[in-house]
Parts: sequence; C-alpha cells; structure tokens
Amino acid sequence: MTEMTYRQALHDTLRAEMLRDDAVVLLGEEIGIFEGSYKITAGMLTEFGDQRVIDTPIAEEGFTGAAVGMAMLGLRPVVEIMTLNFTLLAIDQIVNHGAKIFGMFGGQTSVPMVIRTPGGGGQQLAATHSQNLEVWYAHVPGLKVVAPSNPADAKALLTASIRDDDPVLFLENLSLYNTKGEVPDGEQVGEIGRAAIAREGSDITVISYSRATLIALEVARQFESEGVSVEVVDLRSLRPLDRETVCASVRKTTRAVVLEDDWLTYGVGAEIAATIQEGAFDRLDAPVRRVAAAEVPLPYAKPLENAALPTAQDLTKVVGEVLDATRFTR
Amino acid sequence: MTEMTYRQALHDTLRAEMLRDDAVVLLGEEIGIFEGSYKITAGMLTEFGDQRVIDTPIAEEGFTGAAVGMAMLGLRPVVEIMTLNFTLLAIDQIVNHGAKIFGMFGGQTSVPMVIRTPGGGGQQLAATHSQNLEVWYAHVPGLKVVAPSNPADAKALLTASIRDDDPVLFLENLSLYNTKGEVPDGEQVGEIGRAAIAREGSDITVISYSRATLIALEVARQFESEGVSVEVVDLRSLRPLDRETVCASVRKTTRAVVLEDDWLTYGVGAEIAATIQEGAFDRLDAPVRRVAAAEVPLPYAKPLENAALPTAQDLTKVVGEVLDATRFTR
Amino acid sequence: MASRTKGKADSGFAPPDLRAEPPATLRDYYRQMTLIRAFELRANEMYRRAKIGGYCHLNLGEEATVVGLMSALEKRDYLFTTYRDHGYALARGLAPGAVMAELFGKSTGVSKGLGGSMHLFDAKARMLGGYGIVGGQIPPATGAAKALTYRGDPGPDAEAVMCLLGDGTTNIGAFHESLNLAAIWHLPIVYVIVNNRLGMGTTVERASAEPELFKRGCSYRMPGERVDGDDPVAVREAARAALTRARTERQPSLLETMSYRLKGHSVVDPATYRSREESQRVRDLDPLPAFRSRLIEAGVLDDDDAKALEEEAEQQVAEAVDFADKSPDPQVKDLFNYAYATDVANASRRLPAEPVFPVADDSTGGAS
Amino acid sequence: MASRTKGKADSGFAPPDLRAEPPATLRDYYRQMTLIRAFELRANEMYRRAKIGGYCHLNLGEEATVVGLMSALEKRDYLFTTYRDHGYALARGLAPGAVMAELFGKSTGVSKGLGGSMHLFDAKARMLGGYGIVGGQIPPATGAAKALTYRGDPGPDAEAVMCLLGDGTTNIGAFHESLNLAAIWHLPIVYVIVNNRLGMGTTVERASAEPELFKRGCSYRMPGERVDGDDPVAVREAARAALTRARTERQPSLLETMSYRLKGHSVVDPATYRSREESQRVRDLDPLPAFRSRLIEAGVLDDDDAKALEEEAEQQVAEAVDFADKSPDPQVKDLFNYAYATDVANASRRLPAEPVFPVADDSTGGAS
Ligand SMILES: Cc1ncc(C[n+]2csc(CCOP(=O)(O)OP(=O)(O)O)c2C)c(N)n1
Ligand SMILES: Cc1ncc(C[n+]2csc(CCOP(=O)(O)OP(=O)(O)O)c2C)c(N)n1
Ligand SMILES: [Mg+2]
Ligand SMILES: [Mg+2]
Repeated sequence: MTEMTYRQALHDTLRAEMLRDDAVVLLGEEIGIFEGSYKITAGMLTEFGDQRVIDTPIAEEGFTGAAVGMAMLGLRPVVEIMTLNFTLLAIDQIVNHGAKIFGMFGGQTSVPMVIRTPGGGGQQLAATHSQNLEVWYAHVPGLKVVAPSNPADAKALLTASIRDDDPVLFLENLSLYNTKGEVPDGEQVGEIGRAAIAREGSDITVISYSRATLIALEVARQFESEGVSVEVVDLRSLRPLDRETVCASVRKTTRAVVLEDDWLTYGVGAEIAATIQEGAFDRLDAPVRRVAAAEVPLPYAKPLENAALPTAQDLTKVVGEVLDATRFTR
Repeated sequence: MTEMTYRQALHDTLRAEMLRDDAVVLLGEEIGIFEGSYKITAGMLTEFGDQRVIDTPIAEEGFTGAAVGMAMLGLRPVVEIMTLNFTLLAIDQIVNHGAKIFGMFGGQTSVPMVIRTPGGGGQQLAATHSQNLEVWYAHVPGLKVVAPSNPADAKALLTASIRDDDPVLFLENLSLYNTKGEVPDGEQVGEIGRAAIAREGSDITVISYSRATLIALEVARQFESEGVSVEVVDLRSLRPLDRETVCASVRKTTRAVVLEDDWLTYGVGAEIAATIQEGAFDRLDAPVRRVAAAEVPLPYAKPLENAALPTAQDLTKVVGEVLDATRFTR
Repeated sequence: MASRTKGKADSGFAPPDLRAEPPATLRDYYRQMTLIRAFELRANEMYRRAKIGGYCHLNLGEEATVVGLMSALEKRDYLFTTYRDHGYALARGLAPGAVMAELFGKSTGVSKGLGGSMHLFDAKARMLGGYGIVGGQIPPATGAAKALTYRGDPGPDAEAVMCLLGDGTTNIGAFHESLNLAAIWHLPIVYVIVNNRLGMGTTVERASAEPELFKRGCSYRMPGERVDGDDPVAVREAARAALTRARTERQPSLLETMSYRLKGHSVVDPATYRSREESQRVRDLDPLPAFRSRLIEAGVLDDDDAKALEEEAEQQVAEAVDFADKSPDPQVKDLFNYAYATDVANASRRLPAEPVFPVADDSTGGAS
Repeated sequence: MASRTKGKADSGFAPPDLRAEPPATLRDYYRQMTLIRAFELRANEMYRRAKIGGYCHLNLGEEATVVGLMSALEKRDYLFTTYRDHGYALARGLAPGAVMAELFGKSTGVSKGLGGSMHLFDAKARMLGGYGIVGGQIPPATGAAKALTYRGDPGPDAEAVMCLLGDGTTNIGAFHESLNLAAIWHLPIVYVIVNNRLGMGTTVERASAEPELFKRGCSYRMPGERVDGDDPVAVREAARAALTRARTERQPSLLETMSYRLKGHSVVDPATYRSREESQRVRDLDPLPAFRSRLIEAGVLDDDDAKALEEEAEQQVAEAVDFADKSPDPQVKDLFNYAYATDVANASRRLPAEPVFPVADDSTGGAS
C-alpha cells in the first residue's frame, strides 16, 4: 500500500499499462508538451515519445473518432478529453461509432478504447464547463461507464478499462484529483460492473459515485457520532449497473438516499430509485430520496453555485428527514 | 375538427405560424427542394421562398448553431434535423449553447428556437439510425422537450413551441407520421409541461409518450374487454415533467407500468418510476414496472429488431403481471 | 506535391488510351461493372418486394468509379466507405450471396444480419464498414491510418487506407478535422470524394462554397485531383498514384471522382427534384453502355462476349438471391451477444417484457 | 475578390504611416491599450487574491489587436468572441466596473455574475458574448449574420457581424461548417483569427496543416488576409475593409491578426513549455511600449502624456475594482429565474435538499 493522490494513481496506472503493452497509446489535447490540463500525463511524452503520447489539435470529434479507428486496428488508445463538457463535440464518434461498431457489424471487430474525462462543478467554471452528463453515456448499450471515487479504485478500474475490449468512458472529477488514499502496490485489475460497500451500516443506505461518495462518507461519519449507522454504496460502475449490491443494502437498511452531482430529473439517481423500488419494494420504509443539483445552467457566482450544488449539509438534512419519516429513534 | 395525419398537422401548423409571424423561418437539410425527408415541409419553399425555407448543407452543428444565433437576433427558427440520431452532431450547439445562453448571460437574450426531429426504431434502420435518446435532452435545464403522440397535440404543442422563447426540442417519431386523428380547427396553443390523461381508468396506470402512447391505448382497449380499466397517462412534455398528473393517477389506481421506446437503464421510465415512488409511495401496491427496449445496439434483422423493441404484447404481459402480483381479480 | 487537374467538369477529361491495358483487365472491369449493375437492380426489386428493409442506397451510375477504386486498392489495404456500399463490397471480393444475405438480414450476411444494407463489413477482406452517419467513417479511417504508422514503415509495400465519402459530406465538420489530422500526422490515407453531383436532392453548387471539391485539400496543404468517375482506368490510375504517395511518402491525398447517380438517393426516392431533361441527360451518360461501346470499339469485347458477361452477372445475382432467401434468420437468443466484446458483471440481458430483477421480491431479487 | 497578404510572418509587415492618422485617434488607441493592459494586470492580481474564480484568460499582448478591431466595428455591428474577452468588452465601451464586477461574480456584472470572465455579454452594446467552448461562438455568429440579411439590405450602412476566434480554433469542425454556410449564404460577417501563435501550449505549426491560417478561406472561396496584430491602425484598416465588403457585397472574409500571448494560456498557467529565450523574445515584442515609442517618435504623445494616460487607466481600474468589491452578490432566491425565458408549468425550482414533491404523502403531493 502507498498513499497517493487520485492524480498520481491515474498517472502511475497509465504508465504501468504503457510499459506492459505497447498497443496502449495516449492521445488528446495538450497531454504531451503541456503535460495535460490537469497534469495526469506529466512526463509521459518524454518517457514514451510522440508516437505513443500524441498531442492533438482542438478537434474532439476528429481525434476521438481516430481513436475508434486505431482501436479497430488493434491499438488500445486512451483518449483524454479535457472535460466532460467537451465530449459533446465527440459524442457522435463515441455513441454512434465507438459504441456501435462491435454490435452493428456482427462482432467482427471490437473497439478497445478508453475515454478519460473529468466532470464536475464547483470550480466556478459556469454553465458550459460544469456539467455532469455521465447519465447520457450510462444510458447507451455498447459503452461501459466507470466513475471511481478514490485512488485505489481509480487504479484498478483504469487498468480494467484499458484491458477491456469495449469502449469505456472513464469518468474523473476535477475535485478528486488532489484527494488522497491508500493504493495497493503491484498490478490491480478491478472489475467493471461491481459496486462497493464503501462503508458498512445498518440504518440507512446512501448511494453515490465519484466525488459524491466522499461527501457520503463524510456524512456517514458524522451520523455515527449521533448513533446512526449509515451504509454507503459506491456505484463505481454506472454501466453496467450493479443493481444487486444496491438493493441488497437497502433490503437490509430499509431506507435509501441517493447523492448525485448531476441534475435530478432523469439523472443517475432516477435509475437508482427506480431500481430500488423494483428490487426492494417490500422492505422500503420510505420513498428513496434524491439529493441532486438544482436544475439550472450552473451560475458562475459562488453563492449561487454553492446553492445549486449538493453539499454535505444537504445530504445530512435529507438523511435526517428520511430517518424521521420512518420514526427512527437515535 | 378535421381528421388528418400527424404529418399533415405538423405541416399545417408550420404553415400557419409562418403566415402569422414572419420571424418564423425553417431550416434544415433537404426541407426545400426535396420537400423534407419525411415531407413535412412539402410545398413550403414554393410558398415562402428561400429566405424563409432554407436548405442547408450537411452540417448539423453549423446550421443548428446558426439557428441559435438567428434566434438571438429575434428570429424564430424551426430547425429540422432528419432524425434524432443526427442531433448528436449538433448537440454542443443545442446543449452548450442553445440551452445555456439565456441563463449564462444573465437573461439578456432568449433563444426562441425549435428543433423538430423524429426518433424511433422499428424501421430496420439499424443501430445508428434507430435511437431514442430524448432522455438526454430531457435531462438538461434550459431546454424544453415535448413529444406529442397524436395530431391534435402535435398541432397544439408545435404552436406553443414556436411561440415559446426558449429552445424546444420537439420530438416526432417515424412511425407516427402516417397516424391519423381529429384535430381542432383554428389556432390551438398547447401548454408545455402538462401531461394528459389519454384514457381514464381505475385499475392501473400506464405512462408513456410519443409512439408508445398509441400502443398503451391499444392495450387499454384490449383490457377493457376483460374487465380491467387501464388509465393511460400521455406525458406529452418530458421537460418540464408533469409529475403531479402522473402521481395523481397512480394514487388513484395504485398500480403503474411505464411503456417507453428507449433503453431501460437511465431511460425516461427511470424518472417516472422514481417520481411515482416518491409521490405515491403509500398508495403503490406493487413496484412500478418498466417495459422498454432491450439494451443492445438495435439490430437490422427484423426478428431481432422485433424482439428488442417493446410491443403491445410486452405491455399486455407486464400489465397482467402487475395485476396478478396485486391479486387483482378480473 | 501540387494539385493536378485533368479537367474542369464532366466534359473535359481526356480518356486514357485503352490499348495500353491488357484486354483481360478491361474485360474484368466490365464484368465487375455488370455484376454491380445487376446486383443493384435486383436489390432495388427486392426492396420493393419487402425482402430488404431500412434504407437502401445503390451504386447505379457509379460502377466505373467503384471498379476503378477497388482495382487500385491492394488486399493489404483497408477500406472505409459510406452506406452506399454494395458495389464496393462486391468489387472488394465479398461473395454476392453474403452481401445479398446481409441486405435480407440473414445470419449468413457479411455482418450477420445485424447491419443491413448500410453497414457491410468484412474483417478478413479489410473492408472496415459501410457507415450511415454522414462523415462518420472519416475519423475512424484516419485513425486506422494512424495505426498503420505504428506497425510498419513507409515503402512501396506498406499498407494504406482508402476512405470514401460523398460530395455532400465535404461540408461536415468531421471532414475538416480528419483531413487536418491526416496532414499533420503524415498518414497513409487517400480520401476519395465520390462526387455524384447530389447529396440527396442538393447539388454540389448549392451545398459547397468551393464546388471544385478536390481543391478543399488546400486547407491542409493536401494534394487534390479530380478524375472522370465514368472511366475505371482513369479512376484506378489516379487512385493508385495517391495510394503510392500514401505508402511511400505518407502523404495523404484528396481524390475526387466525377459520376452521376442514375436514380434517387435511395430506393424509395423518386427524385422528382430532377427535371425530365436532367434525368434523360443522366441516363444518356450511363457509364455502363459507354464503357461497353468503348471496349467493343477497342476490340476487347464483342457483343456476344458482353452478353455472356451480362448473363453471368444475372446468374450470379440470381444465386445470391437464392442463397439469401434460403439462409436462416439470426436468432433472438443471440441478441445480447452483440452488445459487448468483453463480458462484465451485471450487463443487462433483459427483453422488453422482463423485469429488471428476475423475481421482484425482497428476499431473492437477483441481478438483472 | 482575391486574397491579399501584407507579409509572411511577424517580420514582414509594412507599418502604416501614422502621420496619416489624426493624433487624437492615435492617442485614444493608446489610451484604450493602456486601459486593457492595466485591467488585465489587475485581473491577474485579483485572481491570485481569489476575488476571481474559474478560468481567467487575459488579452495581455493582444491590446493592439483588440483596439484595432473594435475601432473598426461600428455601434450597429454585432460582436461574438471567445473566453479571452475582457479587452473586447472594454474597447466595445462596457464600463470597466461592470466588467470587473462580472469577474467578481457580482450582480452588477455585465452578465449579472452568472457568466464570469469567459462569458461577458452586453445586449445593448451588441456584444453578444464571450464563449468558453472552443469554436462554439462561430455557428451562432454565422446565424446572427444570416438574421441581418432578413432585416436589412446590403449597403454602406448595413449591419455586420464580427466573430473572433483563436488560431487553435481553426482546426475544429464548427469553423469549417460555419465558413461554408457564410459563403453559400453570402453573409455579412468577418471572421477574425486572433493568432497568438499558441492554443494553450500548442503552436500553430503543430496544430494546423496549413499554418498560414488566413488561407483556410480557400475551401469556401472566401478572401483571407493577414495583418500585423501589434499595430492597431493596420488591424483597423484590414477589419474595416472586410466589414465594408460584408456590408456592401455580403461577402464574408477571414482576417488573421498576428500577435503574441505575453503570459500563460490562463492566469494559472506558468507556460513552462516556453523556453526562457522564447519568453524573453515575446516580452521584447510587447506591443504596448512599441506603440508608445512610435507615438512619441511621431510626435503624437510625449512622455508625460503617456504617463498621464497610464495613470488614468490605473485610476479607472482601481475604481472598477472598488465598484466590483462593493457590489452585492446575486441572490439565491433568483437562482431559478435564469433557467427559462418563458415560464411554463411544472418547471423545477427545487434546491438540492428539497424533495421532488413538497410533501411526499399520498394525498397532497403537489407539483415539484
Ligand atoms: C449526420 C447525418 N446527417 C444527415 C444524414 C442523412 N443523409 C444520408 S445520405 C445524405 C446525403 C449525402 O450526400 P453525399 O455525401 O453526396 O453522398 P451520396 O448519398 O450522394 O453518395 C444525407 C443528408 C445522415 N445520414 N447523417
Ligand atoms: C471544445 C473545447 N475543447 C477544448 C477546450 C479547452 N481549451 C480552452 S482554450 C483552448 C485553446 C484555444 O486556443 P486558440 O484557439 O488559439 O485561442 P487562444 O486561447 O490562444 O486565445 C483549449 C484547448 C475548450 N474550451 N473547448
Ligand atoms: Mg453525392
Ligand atoms: Mg491562440
């Protein structure tokens, strides 16, 4: 085990996979000379050269689609798209091509590529640069979508994503890069499609993923001192979705709250709530509540941004309300 | 009242709005000389000339974004994008620009534009041409999304969409164009954000929208002969979502099934089920079930396409299962 | 290398001297052209008889272009094309039966019936797909060329990529982004604009501010050339020169072939936007009888030979239809095999009427 | 109209004769340039003091370009620009206080604090926005020009649109699609490539296969021109000529201005990818002292005048900061007023901790 940042875990994993398999190549804007907008690829160009660490022009559709073609010919491109917001420019290549080519051509060629991209608001980047649109990709068969919340999972799932033969959208988050955690040494291959019980508890389940999991864990710790045992399910994989782990937890705790950074309506939490009411109907003591962003183009001004994004206080309040509604006595 | 096809209702409404307000202009691929891929705009070029009926090159991002700018300067462009699948090429302009400009600039300019586009599978158009991705747009604040199921609503909601000052995604469906219905004569301005009780019933609620509503109504009629009273809620508007009408119906019937053409996981039905379990929790006798497309890139071959898309038989089966699960006696 | 133009429009091309070609080669070109013609006419008929569904775009009028391009392309090269792909599949050597079976949606089809007319694919033949999204094939083709630079050095035997696109497609963003990438990355790729003068009902002049489309390489310092798409030899020569540049110099090119679409955009389009005179003019320009006459004039074929080839083509197509007809449908039980290449936990395999959990009760709910 | 080039790169421009200009005009250009300089340096400082959040891109080094372009643009014209927009806002006449307030996220900001540094907007001044998505402004600007063709005829008094973009942005699809539209639709628009030699850390040569970017109009038969972006008069003249063509002939143009970005891509970028020599060279080319010297040489300014203008600028900026500092934050109660222009039923006005239904019980659940 080594303590390191989420950024370091990504960097080290990319490097390890590049050393292991020379089919792995990186491409994206400013990943080489500039060393990455968020410095995940620092030093890589020098170590691996410009045939394997490819700086691209500003042409998200072009280079993401190029990665599709590279993957069809047996390379394992890992594309960095600076933020999830810019994936919209490449979405035809991701969804209409990357996600379709294996199935539409009868399984004759796979598309082993990874798209790494950070989502997230809270940095005052305003409406077009703060979106959490992962639910779009999670809706699409042919794609896999993972969203690790900590450095260890980042390592294990990035390794799995690179070795997977399908296109994987690997969701990062601007506010996770500097967070730290213990990371197991040596090769770690995670399993796409499995959620984790990030913290065990017995009274209520909070389901979340990516950055929001850290908030959920923080809130769970607070509640512990009040005698409330909060279980935190970290989805880790949005597609496939590990419904069983979610429902097993709720069948145990009988109460559930989803914490998500995206907009509430048609967000990730909608599927979680829908899943729970189908998979734990008779055990549920109160409706599944969702703590999610206010439905506005995210404003720049800090007070408005703060009000619009879900916080630990918001989650604390809603968990409290669900406990009260079910007459839980602390 | 006049009986007409959905296609005719769209055509007549476009024409009426163009006659009424010369700020209304149409643009899109092949809408003029070719008269529209699905002939909605037949005759319009001749009647209104090429300044108001604008054939564009194949450049979805360019012309949809141009419509954003036209709208900012006071025109009311109605863009036709040949199918929903191709909106992916324009999605940056729709979501990062059209939907953001009003809010992000502090309300200084509105973007009164409509994007008309058909979704739908079932025509053997294969994986890239058969998608139902409306849930993506319905997730985005700043956009409005309507999806009428019949000619009368098509007329009323298209009128409302054109007169609305926000960008509206107006979802059509390939298999609705030839369907017929009674349409009230004269000006009809629908209300965006309101669902309809398409058929009253007391035993179970089926919630759907667009093409699926026709199936829901067909199934409801069948059940009537068996003594089961099915209420059909036609959402009509996906954003804003009329949660109250949905929940009021389910509070009455105590049972709910969603019928949707999109993929199940993170589809429209997820939000409906999540909403119902929050808004009608104590009245619900069984989990909300969802009848939705199988999660695969849609195959071309007819038997596979049929198997993957939801049908009347599928809905019948699931309604039956929910009735049985709640010991409903016919 | 500078652009070279052979002529301005349909009229100005100087036809290559057919006597310089081996007669067997020319005969084979005519054979392939008649096969494509016969195939497309039959596809048209089969569509009307509802044996084929979806959209169906034919190469009628483009046979010379197809044959010329495909005869320049080596086995080791890769092809990416559009939804208008039947002819390319045939000329690339895919079995007519397997192509027709794909159109019929049968499991013996080149894409196992999952793709249909617009999505022909054969990994072995390095035909890496017909693509239905306008411009969608251009970035992947560009990336494929990039991959080639990893696995081999430039040289006369190097592999290359050919990427086809329509005239209307030069106006889409992916065209611009991809050509720029190919140029700065020095990729072994030839982009071919199959200019049939129309994108659906829109003429090149109405859609493209620079209607001499081969000149659009200027934005990337990419050489461009226009050739007579009605002449397979001219097309082959130009394509071969561009491919050689791609192989040896890693210099991408933009080649434009000029032909006419004989019918509507797809089988269901009556092309009413064309005047009667225009339609007649296009019919008069049909490359098939023109090439036939030239071969007869040049003494390569006589009328009987030609007829024999035409009959052979008919026969092959009849067999293809028969094969397709008798082939089995893909099976519903295999539906979920084509969502993912690597199985992972919890992937959905649910049919529309199935619940998310096999048993929706609180004790035994399993994974969906 | 043919392309005209004044020179090949930074070196080759012939500077216009300053004596042909009214001294007051030149003085005013210098005044504006110093204001922008002072504003940007203060913005840099305020960012470091966490008064400004998000991303903050400065016009340092581009002051001459900004002033030249904005002095060519008439009040009746419309401007679309990028996230690097402070200078344009100031030169377009927006109050420095309101611009700084936007950077501070205050309700008195030009976009009410909702947009921030990247998203300055003033409907009255026809400054239709800074845009943060690379290339995102180009299609709307093109559409705005299309709208102008509806409401007025061409002529010397017609309105026009100016759309700014960076050098790196010429590689994105929207650039291509939009320029083609402008050309086939004959729109009154001038696209200006503000070539500061870098897109973040990428040089023009590494990103663009045709690095003489003004030539990229070739794909649309659109005239292109390159000018010295360090000279406000040269920039103004070229922009004015292009705008005149737009107004009178409805001929769109592509203008490229050559300047240098003095600092990193945004305030937080230390620009380590530039060598020490390169950084020094760029500092030596700073257009501000260069223009100052030229004006002093030309007798338009003396050292005291220049100092007075510089002090005035400092003063204005200090007042702007003061104004921004004292301005109120936008209020949370107004959060939902900026989602939609037209109210409709059932729009969500829920804060994160609020339930979907105000009361989640079975009898009274109201609309969310
Ligand atoms: C992105 C996208 N937009 C629109 C369409 C609809 N469409 C299919 S083919 C076509 C015309 C293409 O014309 P061209 O590139 O000249 O090719 P051709 O059909 O003539 O071979 C259009 C508009 C599409 N398939 N994809
Ligand atoms: C679609 C998109 N991709 C990437 C980015 C990140 N980004 C912001 S500015 C920039 C560089 C733009 O360079 P250039 O066009 O030369 O403008 P400059 O910043 O030099 O003014 C990049 C890559 C973005 N904002 N949008
Ligand atoms: Mg064409
Ligand atoms: Mg730049």
